[in-house]
Amino acid sequence: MATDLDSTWVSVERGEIDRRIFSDPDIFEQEMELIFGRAWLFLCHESQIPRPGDFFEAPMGRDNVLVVRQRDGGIKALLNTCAHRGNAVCRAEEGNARNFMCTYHGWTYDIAGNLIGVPGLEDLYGGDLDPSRHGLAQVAQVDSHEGFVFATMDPSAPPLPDYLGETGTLGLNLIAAQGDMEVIPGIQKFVIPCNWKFAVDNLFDWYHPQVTHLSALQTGMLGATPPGARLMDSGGAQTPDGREIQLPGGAVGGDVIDSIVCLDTYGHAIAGPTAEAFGAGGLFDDSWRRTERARELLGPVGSRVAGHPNIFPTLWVSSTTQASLRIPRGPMETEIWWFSFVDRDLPPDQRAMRVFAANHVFGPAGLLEQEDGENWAQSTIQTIGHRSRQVPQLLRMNLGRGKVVRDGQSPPRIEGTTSEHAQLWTFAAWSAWMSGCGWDELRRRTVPPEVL
Amino acid sequence: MATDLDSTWVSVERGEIDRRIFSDPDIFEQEMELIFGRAWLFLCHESQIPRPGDFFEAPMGRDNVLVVRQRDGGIKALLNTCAHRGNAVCRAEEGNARNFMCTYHGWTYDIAGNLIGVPGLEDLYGGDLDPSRHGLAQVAQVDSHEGFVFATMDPSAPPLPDYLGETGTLGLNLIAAQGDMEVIPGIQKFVIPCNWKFAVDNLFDWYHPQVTHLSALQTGMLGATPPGARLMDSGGAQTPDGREIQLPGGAVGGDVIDSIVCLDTYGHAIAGPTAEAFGAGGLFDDSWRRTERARELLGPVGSRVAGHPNIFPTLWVSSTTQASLRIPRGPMETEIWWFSFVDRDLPPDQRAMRVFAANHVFGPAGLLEQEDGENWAQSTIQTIGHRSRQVPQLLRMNLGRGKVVRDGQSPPRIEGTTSEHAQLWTFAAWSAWMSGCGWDELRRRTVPPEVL
Amino acid sequence: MATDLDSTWVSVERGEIDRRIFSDPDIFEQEMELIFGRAWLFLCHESQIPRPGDFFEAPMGRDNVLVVRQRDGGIKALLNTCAHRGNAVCRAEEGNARNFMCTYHGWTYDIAGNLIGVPGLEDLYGGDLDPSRHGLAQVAQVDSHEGFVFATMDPSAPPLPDYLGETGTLGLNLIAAQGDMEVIPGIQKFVIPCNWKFAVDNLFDWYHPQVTHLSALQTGMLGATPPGARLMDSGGAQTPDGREIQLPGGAVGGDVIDSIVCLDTYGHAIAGPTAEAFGAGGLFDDSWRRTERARELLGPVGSRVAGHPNIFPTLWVSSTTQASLRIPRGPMETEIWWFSFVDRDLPPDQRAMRVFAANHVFGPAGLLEQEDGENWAQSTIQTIGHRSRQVPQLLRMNLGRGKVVRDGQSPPRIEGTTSEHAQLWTFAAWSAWMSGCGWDELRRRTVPPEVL
Amino acid sequence: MTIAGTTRDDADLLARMLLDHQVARFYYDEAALLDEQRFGDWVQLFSDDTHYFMPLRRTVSRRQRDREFTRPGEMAFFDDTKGVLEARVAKLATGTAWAEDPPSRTRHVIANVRVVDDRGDELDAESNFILHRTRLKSEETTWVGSRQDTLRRAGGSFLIARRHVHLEQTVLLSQNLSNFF
Amino acid sequence: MTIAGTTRDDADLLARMLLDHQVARFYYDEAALLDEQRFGDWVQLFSDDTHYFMPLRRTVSRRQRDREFTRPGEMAFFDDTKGVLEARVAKLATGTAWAEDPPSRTRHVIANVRVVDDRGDELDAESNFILHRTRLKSEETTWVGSRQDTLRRAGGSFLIARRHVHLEQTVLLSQNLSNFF
Amino acid sequence: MTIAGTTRDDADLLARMLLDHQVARFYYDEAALLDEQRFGDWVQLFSDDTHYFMPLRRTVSRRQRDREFTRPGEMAFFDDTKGVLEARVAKLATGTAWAEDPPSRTRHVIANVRVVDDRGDELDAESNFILHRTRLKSEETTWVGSRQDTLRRAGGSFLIARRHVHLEQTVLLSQNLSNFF
Ligand code: FES
Ligand code: FES
Ligand code: FES
Ligand SMILES: [Fe+3]
Ligand SMILES: [Fe+3]
Ligand SMILES: [Fe+3]
Repeated sequence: MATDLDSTWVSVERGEIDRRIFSDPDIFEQEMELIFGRAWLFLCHESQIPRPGDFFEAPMGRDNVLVVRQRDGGIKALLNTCAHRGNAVCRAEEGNARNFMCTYHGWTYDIAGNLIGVPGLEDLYGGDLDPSRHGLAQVAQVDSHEGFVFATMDPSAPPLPDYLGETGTLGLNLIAAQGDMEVIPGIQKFVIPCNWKFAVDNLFDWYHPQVTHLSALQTGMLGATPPGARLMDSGGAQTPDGREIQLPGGAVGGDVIDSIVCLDTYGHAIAGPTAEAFGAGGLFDDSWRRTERARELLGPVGSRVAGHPNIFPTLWVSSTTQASLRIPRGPMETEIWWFSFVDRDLPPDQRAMRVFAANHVFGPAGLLEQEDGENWAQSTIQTIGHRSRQVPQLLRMNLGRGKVVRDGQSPPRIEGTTSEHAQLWTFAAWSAWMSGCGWDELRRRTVPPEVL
Repeated sequence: MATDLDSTWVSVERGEIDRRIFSDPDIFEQEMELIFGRAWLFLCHESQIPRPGDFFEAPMGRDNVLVVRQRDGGIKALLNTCAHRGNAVCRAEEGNARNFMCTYHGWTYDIAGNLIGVPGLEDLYGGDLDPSRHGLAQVAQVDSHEGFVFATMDPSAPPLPDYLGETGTLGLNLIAAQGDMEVIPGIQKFVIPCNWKFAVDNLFDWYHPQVTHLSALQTGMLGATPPGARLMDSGGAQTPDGREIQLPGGAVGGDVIDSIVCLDTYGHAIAGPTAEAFGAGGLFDDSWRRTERARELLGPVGSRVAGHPNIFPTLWVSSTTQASLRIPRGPMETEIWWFSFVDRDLPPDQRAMRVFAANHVFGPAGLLEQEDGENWAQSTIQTIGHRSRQVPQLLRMNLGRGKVVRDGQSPPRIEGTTSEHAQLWTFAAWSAWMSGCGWDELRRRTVPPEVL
Repeated sequence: MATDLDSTWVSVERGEIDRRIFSDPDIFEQEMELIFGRAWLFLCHESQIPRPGDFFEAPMGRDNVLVVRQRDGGIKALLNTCAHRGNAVCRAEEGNARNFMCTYHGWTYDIAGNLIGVPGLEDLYGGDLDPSRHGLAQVAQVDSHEGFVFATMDPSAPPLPDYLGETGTLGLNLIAAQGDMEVIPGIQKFVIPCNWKFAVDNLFDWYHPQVTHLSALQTGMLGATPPGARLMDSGGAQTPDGREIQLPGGAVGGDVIDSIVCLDTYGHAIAGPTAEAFGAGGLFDDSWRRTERARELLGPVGSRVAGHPNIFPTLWVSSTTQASLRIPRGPMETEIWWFSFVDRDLPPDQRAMRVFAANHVFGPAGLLEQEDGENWAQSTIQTIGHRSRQVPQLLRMNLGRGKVVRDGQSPPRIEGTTSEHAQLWTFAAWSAWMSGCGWDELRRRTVPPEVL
Repeated sequence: MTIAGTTRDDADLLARMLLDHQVARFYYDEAALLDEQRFGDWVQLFSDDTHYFMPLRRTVSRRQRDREFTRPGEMAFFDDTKGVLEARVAKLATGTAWAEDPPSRTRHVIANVRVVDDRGDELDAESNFILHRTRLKSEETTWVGSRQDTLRRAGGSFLIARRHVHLEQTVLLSQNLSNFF
Repeated sequence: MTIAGTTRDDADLLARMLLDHQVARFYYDEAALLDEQRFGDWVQLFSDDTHYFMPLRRTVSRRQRDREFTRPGEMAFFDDTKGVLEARVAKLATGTAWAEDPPSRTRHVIANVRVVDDRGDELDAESNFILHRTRLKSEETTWVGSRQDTLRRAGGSFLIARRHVHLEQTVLLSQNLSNFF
Repeated sequence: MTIAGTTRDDADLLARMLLDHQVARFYYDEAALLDEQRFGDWVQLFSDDTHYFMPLRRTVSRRQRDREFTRPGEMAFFDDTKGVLEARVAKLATGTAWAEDPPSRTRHVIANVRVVDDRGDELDAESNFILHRTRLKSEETTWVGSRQDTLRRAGGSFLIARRHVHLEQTVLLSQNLSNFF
């Protein structure tokens, strides 16, 4: 099995990652083709483009895609580049368009991407240009699940439901199940000088908040600690001024928590505490978990999942009703986008509370996320040193102790406490994708093992 | 014939260009060697350096060249790099030099590039350094036509007159014929984040002003519309707010105009309206066309040409008495230089009008050119997307309908209305250059076909 | 012998260097591995980190190394990258640390680099992570000479004393011999857009001050001219405004001076005037040369050396009690660090004079160094031109006239007047390093010839 | 009274100038508190009912400029009460706010200070700013934008009763906003 | 009259300060019009006989500094009459000025405002500026320079009778100058 | 006396404003001398006993911020007496200061000018600056920082008796400091 999961870059057996993958420009170019040129990528949520002509520009690798609501209610994903000389046909990030007119020569496309206008079509082209052959290029496949719009550049990619599989579906449903969800206006966008894989790895990382976000936790703004939890051993850790580190406790503050990890084909995964372990109150409410709809959509195990799913490669679905894209801009540059969701039916005060939480937890000014970027940036920089990059990255927490349960009640899962299984799984799948193998083999190679 | 003109990158038959050539770094490196390392490149106009010691620094690929007026009235092109350790020997863009002293160790070169001073030549070098062998490196060939100074790094390049051929000569004469021309002091220099070939392609593009420059035309500052012209069909084009586009009319405003395209060896071309179609008045005066000198220099057909010549690769000679260099700085960065000409003998008021036109039409603050850079920059960016760059660029306007006339009255020409023949020809020649073939084959491969 | 010293890039026989080595990115990458991944590199001086836990961050190629004073008085060099995920464990340039806690997950390392803290070592890692195997990576070898701390990433590198050899040792002793030396607080750091080899070459260059630093010399702030010296011939050099250049005279102002050049294995060298020729007074005092300690440490010839040593590759030891690192940041970017030394036992007024000299001679605002960067930057830029870079760099001063004396009184040396022997030797050794040969062959190939 | 050779207009101008200057000086002193990292003193310049708001900005077509900024109740970078501001300050004081240790170096350049409305107890002031931040060895960030404040007169000085900060960037070219504007 | 404890010098100083402030405030209000894209109002701040001039700048040796800037009658980036300025404004208002749709975001930071000569009906003022422009997703341009203006007193305010703008750059590191200075 | 409708506070405010303005104007005039390259006039603004000091800056942990700046007697970028300043100016005037020929183009933007202490004969003033420099074709450098000055009253103006310049950068991202701050 190791033969399948191990690669030049990743050793699942030893729980080691070769640091070169975090800054090598050639590897980045391959990622653009082998991963971002093939995978289903999240574009936006349907609630962002309710009316015909509403559009939102989203990145697919280095391609810029216009997601447009059609008159028939459908959604199309069009490449933002004119069929004539390649100029962008739309320069706004979002809005409503009656059509897309290219500012270079005036070629005009309707919101379905059809070429409907060519100045001088008769007088200059003498009618021998066939507009029907020169519409805006369409992304190969577009589909959505519970309002989450995805697309892939690969015509041969499996349908979205197959791609998402049990784990991807559960991940999206963790937001969908909270009610009649819509995106709160305003997508936070900012840039971090790090490799995108550090930003992805981190979303599974329930080991870092207690330290990285210690100062935020100490402000007490992030909610109460569930009673009866046990604080983990500090293992001798000390702050820079030499005092033993004081973990504040709580699910993100150092308690030993019950955790569920789901692993699945194509590299999707979920990791984090159970709902009981995570607790509620403060900024976070979980009453929705006990609704009919939630139980139905999530199932007995799913409704207990309070961890963080990643839809491979780059969509983090946070159980705190936000979703984040980790957009690769270069080997050492990643753009972060935050989408924030709220149940349309919430009363104003509860809605306000959700917006408040969305604005103050994550994002560049969020109490939590302020600290994250620095770790990822420094971790990225240290991979360019000739000697430093020979030190493997370690993903060994509970390695070999994760028994994968397949009882039909959930996606393949590992129950236990905090681990690095999901990160390791993500990198294992990453090397399968980077092998350039076909879809069938990719699926086969990303079936979770019995034990991890 | 297609076998000769078609290449991996360019299909003349289909009128398609592969977008990769607009951002691929390796292709850019080859261009530096195969095109800018061999072609005759425009440096400056003799009127900029009238007195001995007057110099002007000009780029040749990534080399910096000092164009210097000699005591005997001749002109030399010297590489701006010291023979000792390579320091630049001159840091000013232009001026008058008594000599060029290197600020590192004081080696001094006269304005002909001879090494005339070496501190310690006796005491330190003990006389065994031979100054005559260490002058400034000279550009292989320098020559000028009607005051336009050109140079090539390739000793085996054909003489300038052969290189210019009929079309290049006509292009330069379109300015020379206007009188005793001199450069108005001040070269506008600015940078556009685009590939240089978009900037070159555009100079032939009489299809874009009606849309790109619509707002400028609407100000009415660019002169009147000749009577009796016919507006082209809008072909269904609509502005972004959904109204049918209103072309203002005029030679640059959407009229169907009589056009002349010249195609020639080495990739030179001219494209645009006839003088009659272009009209006169407003900022533009064409009385000079009816002078003895003009008829003589331009011939019966040439004196009817009001279009834009390009001296391959990068010198745009605008019939509005300006010339522009498109200087490649990187795959996605181009520096634009504007040289503006005026007839020394014009009365003050007419001279003032020329300066006014030169200052307000082109250049970064020009009413026209403000809009151009944006189109080229966006067109360039859209070529880096893995999927977008697979969409070919279309140059199909009147493709296959261009009968090349060879009646001895002009360079090989196509008469008709607006087309994309000249752009296509430029790219066809570009791929011949990029094949790295010798000069003879290059000439052979760039003989225009019977029909384009 | 030429067979050994000549290479694709360097011709010792002709005194020519291929300019490509000053900007080619591939060559820079090889330098990172073959030179900066193997050579002994200067990190800092022991006086900068007197107390246990004192640390100073220094670069080794692209690796960041923490030089830390240990409790037992020893010194360790630790890679500043966490064994877990690679985050930097210290973000300060210098200071005192009780330990190094990684801000990502709290792994804590003592000042010896041992992993002493892992949150959840029991509760999450279940005890199967062995901290003793995951300390901070240590640099392969660390050693110091007279307080100068060096390290190498290559375990097979010869011991520091062998590496330094006679010339390197003499170089360091030229500062050590001045008394009980300590570093004056404050390391000047700045960036120059040039290749690092121009900055190294220049330290041997006693031919440039008379011209490059003419304006500084004219202020008269740099001390008096020793009597009886003879000004070199101006060799016809003229300033840009056409007047014969007026060399101010003095050891750095154009006098023909007695000079000593030492050449040695691994590329170390020293070049410059004798103490008598250099003179004293003004900002510079050389009474220390006549002390018992100096004569002992330096020997009869060494105590006469007033020139500049370079410990290959990048440590300039200036006889004016400063040392400068030329740190490669990229093919065309170099970071300069200045360390300034003073004898602990100097009376306040003399100490103040030393600090004054250190602050006003070199450094970005120093009267001398202001002018240098410009020459190196321009020399670097001119190597990217396709034609310019074909002009070889000349290192011909006194080429072939340098008889290498081996009389046991000093390292192999050439006595004479100003020459370019040391620069040429540095580049010859550089190509031996770049051949990638083993240490024995490297030593053999860098034994100075009989004549240079 | 009149100042020698001055008119009533001059007196009005003088009064307006006094006010502009008083506000500008208030801003300069505020900037000094921030750049000296005296955050505890800084937060006391805000009224208890203050609203510190930095909306998101979007690149939209001229036709749809009304959608350029998000509004309160939508997403924002800052949407803070006095309490949240105090929490941010408290966070910086914990000694465990790693992103600010080593502390970033900031320099607030405050310009174009204009009182645009004076309602007696409160006044509205606008200003432009350049906030320059350096971190670690050579990380450099420059934020440019404007502030629309409501200042409340209090004891010869002002309390900031409302601050809306508009950044010029849409995509934020920096990894975090761990500083104040 | 004297202000308590002040002298005639103070009164002169006060008068000069009033003027400097009046001009500075005029510039801040002007900058606000530009940054709010109220170009129609902005152009009305210019006299009908105004001259709006931005020469080209060249890197020349110290010996030839007299050749650094081009002069009227030579090439320039801007060499505009009121009529040309109005045409530029009209162009922006057509709704088809694509380079400014989506509109670029500008922030004019005006500094070092100094009245250097007061001739009664007209005065000369100098100022430094930083014009920061962001466009689309993340295009950023910063222009730095100075302005030498002649201001004409008119109705308690000023008309700009002459504006010479000096940019610091020689090669312009931006694709166009579709904004005002 | 009181200004119509003003109070004693206003008079104090006015006095303080006059002083802030006088110092600001002094700095603007100083900046103009530098940007016009009138270095000989500029250096005369310093008292004979002046101390022009720019310490080195280090990235240190919050715990050790007392070690951020070097002190007089340690290393610095500038640690000059009047005599050294005059030597720097003389150097620039030699005509052989190659790094400044062609001359670099500088623009000093002086902001946040505050008089923080007035001792009668001398006063302490703080200001922020952005020094923008362009050289040759397209080399651009921006230095940001603050100045802590002691100004000595002299003949209706000031002499700079002490200037401490703090740059924000630790590693200097420019090849030299051949300009004045
Ligand atoms: S490029 Fe779009 S219409 Fe020509
Ligand atoms: S590099 Fe020109 S004289 Fe030495
Ligand atoms: S990366 Fe250092 S503790 Fe995890
Ligand atoms: Fe986090
Ligand atoms: Fe155009
Ligand atoms: Fe030097």
